[in-house]
Amino acid sequence: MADRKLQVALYWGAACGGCDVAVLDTDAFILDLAAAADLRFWPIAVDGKYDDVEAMADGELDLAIFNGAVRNTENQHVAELLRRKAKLLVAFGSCAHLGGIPGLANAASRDEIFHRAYLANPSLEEGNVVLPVTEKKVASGTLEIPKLYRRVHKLDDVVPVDYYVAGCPPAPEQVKAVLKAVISGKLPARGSVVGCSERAVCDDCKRRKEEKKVKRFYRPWQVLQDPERCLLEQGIVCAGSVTRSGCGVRCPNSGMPCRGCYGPTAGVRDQGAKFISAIASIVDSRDPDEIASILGQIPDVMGYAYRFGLPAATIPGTARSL
Amino acid sequence: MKDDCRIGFYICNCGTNIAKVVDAEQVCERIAGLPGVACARAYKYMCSNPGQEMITRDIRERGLNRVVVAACSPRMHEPTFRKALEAAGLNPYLLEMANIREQCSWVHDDPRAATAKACDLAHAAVRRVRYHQPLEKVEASYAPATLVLGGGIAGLTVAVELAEASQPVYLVEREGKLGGNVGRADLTAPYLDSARDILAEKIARAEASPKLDILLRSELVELRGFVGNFRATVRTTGGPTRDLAVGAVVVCTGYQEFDATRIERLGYGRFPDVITSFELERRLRMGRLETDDGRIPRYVSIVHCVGSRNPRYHPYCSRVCCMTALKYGHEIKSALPAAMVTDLYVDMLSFGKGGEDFYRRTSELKTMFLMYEKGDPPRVRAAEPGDDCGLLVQVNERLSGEVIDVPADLVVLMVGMEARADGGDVARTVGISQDRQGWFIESHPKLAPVSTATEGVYIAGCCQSPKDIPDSVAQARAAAAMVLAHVAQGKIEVDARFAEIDPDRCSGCRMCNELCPYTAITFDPDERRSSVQSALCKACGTCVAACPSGAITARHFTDKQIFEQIEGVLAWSSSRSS
Amino acid sequence: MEFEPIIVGFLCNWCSYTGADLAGTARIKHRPNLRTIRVMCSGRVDPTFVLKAFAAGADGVLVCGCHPGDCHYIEGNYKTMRRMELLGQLVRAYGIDERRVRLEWVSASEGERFARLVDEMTLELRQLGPCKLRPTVAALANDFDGLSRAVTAQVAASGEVTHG
Amino acid sequence: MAVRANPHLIEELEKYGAQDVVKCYHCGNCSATCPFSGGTYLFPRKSMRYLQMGLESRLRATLEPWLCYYCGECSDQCPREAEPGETMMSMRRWLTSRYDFTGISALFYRSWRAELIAIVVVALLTGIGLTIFGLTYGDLNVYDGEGAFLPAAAIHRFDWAMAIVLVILLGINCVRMWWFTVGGDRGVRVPLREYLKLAFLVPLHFFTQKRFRQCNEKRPWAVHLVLMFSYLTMLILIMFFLHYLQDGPAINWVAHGFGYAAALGLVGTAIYAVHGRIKKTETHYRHSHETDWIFLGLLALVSATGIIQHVLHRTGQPAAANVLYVAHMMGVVPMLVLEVPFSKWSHMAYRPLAMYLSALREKAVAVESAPADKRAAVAQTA
Repeated sequence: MADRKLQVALYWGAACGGCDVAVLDTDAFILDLAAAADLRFWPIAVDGKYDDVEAMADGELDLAIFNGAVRNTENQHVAELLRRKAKLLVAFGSCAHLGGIPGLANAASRDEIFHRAYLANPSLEEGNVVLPVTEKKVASGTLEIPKLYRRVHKLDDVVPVDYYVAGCPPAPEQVKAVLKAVISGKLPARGSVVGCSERAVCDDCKRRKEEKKVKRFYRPWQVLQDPERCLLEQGIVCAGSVTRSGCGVRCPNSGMPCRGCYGPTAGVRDQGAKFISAIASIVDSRDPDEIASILGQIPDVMGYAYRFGLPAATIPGTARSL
Repeated sequence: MKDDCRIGFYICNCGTNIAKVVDAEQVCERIAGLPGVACARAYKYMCSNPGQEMITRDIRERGLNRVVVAACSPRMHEPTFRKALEAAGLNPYLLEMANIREQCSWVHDDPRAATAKACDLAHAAVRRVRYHQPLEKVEASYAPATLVLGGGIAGLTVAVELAEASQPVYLVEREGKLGGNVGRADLTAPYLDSARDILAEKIARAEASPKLDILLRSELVELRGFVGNFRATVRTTGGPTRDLAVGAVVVCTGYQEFDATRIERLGYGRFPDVITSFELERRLRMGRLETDDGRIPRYVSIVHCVGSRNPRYHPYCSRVCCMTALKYGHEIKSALPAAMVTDLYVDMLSFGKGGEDFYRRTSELKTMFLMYEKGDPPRVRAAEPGDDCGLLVQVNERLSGEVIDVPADLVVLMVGMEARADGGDVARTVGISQDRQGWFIESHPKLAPVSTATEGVYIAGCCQSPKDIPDSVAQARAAAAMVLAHVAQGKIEVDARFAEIDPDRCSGCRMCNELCPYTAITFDPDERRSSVQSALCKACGTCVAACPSGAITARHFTDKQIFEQIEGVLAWSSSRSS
Repeated sequence: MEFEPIIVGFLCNWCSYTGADLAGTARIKHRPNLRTIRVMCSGRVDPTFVLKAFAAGADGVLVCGCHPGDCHYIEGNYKTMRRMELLGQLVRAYGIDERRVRLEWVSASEGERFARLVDEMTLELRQLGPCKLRPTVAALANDFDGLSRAVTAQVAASGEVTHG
Repeated sequence: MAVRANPHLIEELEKYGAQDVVKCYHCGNCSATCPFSGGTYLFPRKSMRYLQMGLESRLRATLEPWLCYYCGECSDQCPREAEPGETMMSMRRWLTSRYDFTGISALFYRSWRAELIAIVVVALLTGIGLTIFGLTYGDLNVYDGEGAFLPAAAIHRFDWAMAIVLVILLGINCVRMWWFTVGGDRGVRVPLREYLKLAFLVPLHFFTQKRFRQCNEKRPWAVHLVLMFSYLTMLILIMFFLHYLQDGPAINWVAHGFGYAAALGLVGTAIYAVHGRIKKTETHYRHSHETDWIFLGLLALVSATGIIQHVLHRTGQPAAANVLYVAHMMGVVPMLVLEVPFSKWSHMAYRPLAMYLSALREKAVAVESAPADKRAAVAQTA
């Protein structure tokens, strides 16, 4: 391995670009990476075409890092392509791992999304309605754009994935740890979430934990928080307990509740359902009406429960989207 | 799925109980085709000896390592079939039952639908059993001392029985003297023995017993530990706070009387001559049966079911009031032969030994019995000038439909029993449950009437539900016998079903800590991990459902086992199965 | 043939399962649409179980526990009450009719009530029809054009469409 | 409006012969077995209940005891041996004392001594009066015709005077009975038309006792009918044809035939009843109130003296016949003056009247409870 540079490809599917920035956020390490690896394909940073990848031999790449969810035919095509060409495929970041923020689109139907984007968008100029079509014949032939799926998928819905890197985006230290592991060849068990704890954020959170009994829920800005005490115990809806640790407790340490981007711990099948079970358990009331009114203080339960992982949920989208 | 599973499937015909509706052969055929099923058989009575032997033989000869029996409710025969597995040397927890009798053949008529349902339930059981694990029971020692809460007739009986069997007993009584509510009564129905005599004998025995430690003016403030190994903290007013090591706790905290002022129309508190049964008992004990202003009453009216059998207050029957009221008929008539007694009742419940005879004897004293409608208690008002009585009790008589004014100089309210207002504190302290009326709940209403959901904690007397002295004493002696049986063994087995926390997965979030009703979960602040004390755990699984890290496993009710069951019941029947 | 819904029931061992058994011993006939899963306490019912049942094709889920205040485990059912409340909000967000998820209290003596409950829920689900959740891991649907036609037709009615 | 309970009511009824009322626990076996119980009149259970509840005013307003003929089925069937039949009997006595405005009835029923003294006093007064009258205006040795000791015409006038007094007394009591049961009850409105239409019930029941015949046991009815007709025959003979019996020597065989038959009936039924009450042969003979014995004693005395004086007269011993005649009258007068308005014999008026009043009540109740549309229809046709 030492005589041959690592052959690496990076790709973004349905993503915001934050994951690519996270790679760049490794500062000087990126230079080490460049020294150790040939970046054969990285649309955000390196010029290249799909044809170049297709031209590679199967398994020619040592590592393909895929960030973003699978939303359309193009995403799927590239996912399958990289799977074929790479020895290791890594689902990088919440979108590839669990569906991520784009996955919240599964709360709505494709028709609704389409209507919103092209017909009811407040930024549309009146009378100027432009609708995309997937194919258009022009003089030089037929033009195509990728087809949008009914719903958003996580990467392993489409192709087998070797490793997962959690986070939105993954913490730079974690990115380094993953790349170092690949470079050094010291790889954990296949299918694992790399560079993370097996426990929840609470394990690493330094806030004081006492009795969990909640009579009222707050948005972070509605209450003066005790910086030393568990946010949830103060009624601030924090997903730290249902979220795998590894981020360095970035949000709670800065006074914001955890939002769950690292996904559930290994023992939990459904992060959102667990969120519901845990949060509801600590409501301090026995009266049905009071319970309803306390729990009614949590806006958009689905958004809280599955902010980063609706496509990974037991039911991966609403009845409208499925 | 586990590849090494060899499952034996047995479906019981239960004579024709199951087979007349469920096509057992068809179920057998379909189950036989499932992966991991090594044999599938139908038999007429699986619970019979040949049925059990069939399982035992198959385990030995065919090397089965899992068993599914589709038969009656597991509440019926799970122990039977577990024994069959044990007989063949297989861990009893490798059994799963499908309830196709009580919840299928007995409640459905359509053979097609019932067979489909039986298939689904059996399928679920087969899928579940693949993930069963052999579980071992846990053993613990049993401390000989017993803590008895309450020094009424029940508590005294438990304490005396145990102490006279040479076992140490701590009898904790909140008041300054023993006797409880029985100590407030004059005579007892139906044999008219003196309550004082009954108590005096018990108290003398208690005080004479060297093994019995009577703690008056004392209360239990904390109970830690588990069956056989409790630590009880008892605080005595003006005395020391003691830490006692006890193996069992018997709760005999009794009842409180219904507050008659709550039923305004009865006039209690408004008319001095409207008194409660306990106030009458007091007058009878003092031998002064007279009205508030010292007159001899010519008419005495007794109102039954005050607070009892009334949907607005307590829906249940307090069980002793009818007999006590009849007793008053005797006592009043013998003290004042000229007085006329009227009983205003809802139903005359004179059950039990001697009860009906006592009713007959009272009615022969020319007691007037008027029946009123449940929920429509009589109305008491002052008599009009010229009446030969002080009060008038207006009753809607149910048998005749008449509205009747009954003359009265003294109105006696048979106040019902209710759970003590602070019963919830006791329940929380010792870890037992209360029903909607606040009575403590027994393990099984018929088969385990003095045990509770917390092993090692027993209930006796009126804290469980209203009862008379014989029943309280019988329950108390039953509780004493239960305790002695365990003390004799010196050790106990704790059920293998309990929750476990994987310390490698626990995040120390403390979400579960407050959820456990038995305080079986403790948090180690240094390790920042929670753990379950298995002997205390009752396996309800509430913490398992809540654990956000997925670190708690419910032994024998794991997530995986239940997921398999969910998929199993739906795999064949769901309209959209994949 | 009439639609026969499948209901997955989670019944607590001490009250509701015993109540269901009582319906059996008393031979109180009811609809055969329920598939029961026994749990020790309704407090064991993880919301995941309910979602899992829908994902696996159930048309309804019935969770039964002891009456509030009557729990064999003192207060397990209160936790169920809270979880089912919040789960109800999620289920609504999923677009699943709330009537498909029911939390009911059935005591060990309420065999009659249990039977009535099963019949009632079965009839209600019959009227609602099958639960419209597609299998979770369905083939990736690819009917962009169909969608395009639908929306195009809608816009065509307004008469101002340009194709970019 | 609430009804006042009288807790002493059972004790009071016991003075009228009620026994074991407290044993009743309202199972209703008595009402089930009674052939008369039904419709709006459910007894003896309801009356037993009124009694146990001390509802004096309700009990006073009830007609039900009069609808009972004491066949004894209820007492036989009672699982508590509460003797409802005897209680009904005692209620009839009590009701009689309520209807009686003089209070004499209550006195007699509660004290047999008082009744006996009254009888003796009336008997003595009668004896003395008739002896003085006879000795003053006639001759002890003459029985009939001119100078007779007790001439038929005089006795006749005496009888009529007595009858008028009795009718007035009984009439007042009957009016009181009507007022207690129908007239004074505001819940019951009986149209005058019905009063007229149903008036035939009084003579019908009086003469036929047809309701009594509906009892399962027919013998008591037959015995009672014989007694009643014997008595009636005798009454008619005495009131209208006394001289046929008394005058001689020619014998009017028609009158005598009736007379002998009636005498036979009276003696026979008296012997039957005395035997029954001594041996307790039938349920209704099981319990005997003092007034029952007094009544039977008088009946036996009157029958015996009547027959003997007639025999003496016909065998030509006028003096002895006259002495026995006085003795006979000493029985007859108290029997009529005291028994008819104040004691047992008053039921000959109350029973048929009760049939009439109960029928009236039933009519009134039927109007009350008829459906509204039907009532409207009735109004329209009217």
